[in-house]
Amino acid sequence: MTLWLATGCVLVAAGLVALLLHPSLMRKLLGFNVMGGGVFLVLLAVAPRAAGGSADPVAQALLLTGIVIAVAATALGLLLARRYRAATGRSELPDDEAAGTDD
Amino acid sequence: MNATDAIVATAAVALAAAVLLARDLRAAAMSFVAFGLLLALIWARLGAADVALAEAAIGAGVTGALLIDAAAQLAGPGRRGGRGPTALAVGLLGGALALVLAHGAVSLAPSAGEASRLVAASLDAAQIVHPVTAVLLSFRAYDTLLEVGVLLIAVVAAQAAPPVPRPPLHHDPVLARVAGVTVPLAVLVAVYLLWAGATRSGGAFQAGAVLAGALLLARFAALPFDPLATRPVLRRAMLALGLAVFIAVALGAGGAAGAVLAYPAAWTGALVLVIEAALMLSIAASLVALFGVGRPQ
Amino acid sequence: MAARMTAAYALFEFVLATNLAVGLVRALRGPTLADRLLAALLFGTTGVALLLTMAIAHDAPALRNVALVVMLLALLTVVAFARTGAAPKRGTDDESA
Amino acid sequence: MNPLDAITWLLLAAAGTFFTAGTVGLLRLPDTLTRIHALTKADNLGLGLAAAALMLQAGSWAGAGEIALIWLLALLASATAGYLIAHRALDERD
Repeated sequence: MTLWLATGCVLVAAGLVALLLHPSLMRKLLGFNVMGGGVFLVLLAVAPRAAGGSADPVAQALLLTGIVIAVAATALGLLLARRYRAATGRSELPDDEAAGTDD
Repeated sequence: MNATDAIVATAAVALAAAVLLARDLRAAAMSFVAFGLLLALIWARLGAADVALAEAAIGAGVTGALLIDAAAQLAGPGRRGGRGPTALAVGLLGGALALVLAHGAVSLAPSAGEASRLVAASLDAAQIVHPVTAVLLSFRAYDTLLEVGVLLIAVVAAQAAPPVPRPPLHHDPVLARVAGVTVPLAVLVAVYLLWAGATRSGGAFQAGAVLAGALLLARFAALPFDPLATRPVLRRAMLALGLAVFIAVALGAGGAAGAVLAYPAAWTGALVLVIEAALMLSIAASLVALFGVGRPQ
Repeated sequence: MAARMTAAYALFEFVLATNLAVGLVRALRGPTLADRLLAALLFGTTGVALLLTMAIAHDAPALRNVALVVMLLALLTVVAFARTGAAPKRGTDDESA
Repeated sequence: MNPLDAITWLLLAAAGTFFTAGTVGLLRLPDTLTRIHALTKADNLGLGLAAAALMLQAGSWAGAGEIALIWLLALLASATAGYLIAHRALDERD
């Protein structure tokens, strides 16, 4: 499990850094999704296994809802990014507010 | 830990890097499709078949298509972040964060599996065979109920913004024929997954995601039959159905069983199936609406 | 299940995973978008084979459904690529908006 | 070992070979149009052989049928992908 934990943590950090650094709205959303994947991975890695090797149902249910919410948030964010682009002609935030203004 | 796991994990990290560092937004979207696929493989290797199903349908499928679609419109003079001292600092902090997280996660006391045992012990009482379904629709049903609400809110917010006009899709005979075969099959698979959810891996979320994929495929292939686009009333009904049915059952059946969101024992199976069917339709409609492909003006 | 077979499955899984890792080079290098999508699809086929093998090796039939879903939705990404990527003229939205 | 397992061994070995060939093709072939072969030919054959091998072990007709269906879907998907990607590749070329 250590392998998966390490992988998950790396994904979380990488996604967060991208989310903070990239001025482009879509790149922020990509970072947000990678980060989410990492969080899910950590959650599932620490979740206990049944005898048959299947993961803890509570954790699985949590991830299922998480995945659906993540795609909803991403889709909403992309729609807003399109509106922003259609309105301003830009698909990136100005640098000064580049950090952390995600969906 | 075996070699296959190690390779898959490494590939996942490499693809994440490709997603985050790609010069071209569309290239990043492509890499994300592969990344989602690898996540699905990882979930499968971690024994989470239900999550793998959802990830395969959403992460690799719907989200991937969503990103590819958006990237084509958002692709601009790609000014990439990650320059200068600030970037360096944030990068270093990120690395530190990874280490801290890893340390915290590794030093976690191994879970005694209390939750799993509780679920296993309560399955009979809940009258649901598949544990994940039991958690989603019985033990933690209100979480699911609220999530469907969140999904609906996201759709309402998306619909509030006027649709961004997009070039019309031309008719491609090959594509139309292929979609003509695949879309019905996908719908069939969705229904099958919904049905399977009662006893094995599957359920409303996975089925809804697959159904959304089918509807989106029909849209991209410009199939003539697209009720969601041509009948706004039907679209709205499908969007609201899940939450409406869920609440109705929660109150109605709950009233009969003496507690909100409780099911009368004899009816559990049927009620859960009804809720899940409604959820499937709403989740599919929501994903399609959020996608915004060929949205009616 | 005979130990021999478990060995066969483990070996095959390893071969498939190695293929994934090597195919990564194309996914990362491109050069064209079509190449990247091609790589992603190759990941799809290999991943499906991996899932089918795991379904039997780890006796988890549900993984067959995962493979089925992967295959169904691989088509969606291809179509999305072909239909939307085809007109990446910058500012299409701005003119019509 | 019983003949069924032996056949599975052989089929899996062949499948692995073709998957490897597909990957090599994806890396070594000169341009996009030729690389499409790696997906539509080599990998599909590999998947077909693997599917055949696993159908022998599926243990149930339903399971075997599902594996067969998945392979047919793979053929359909990759054929379509080849067609669409080739079009795009030609567009990008000029």
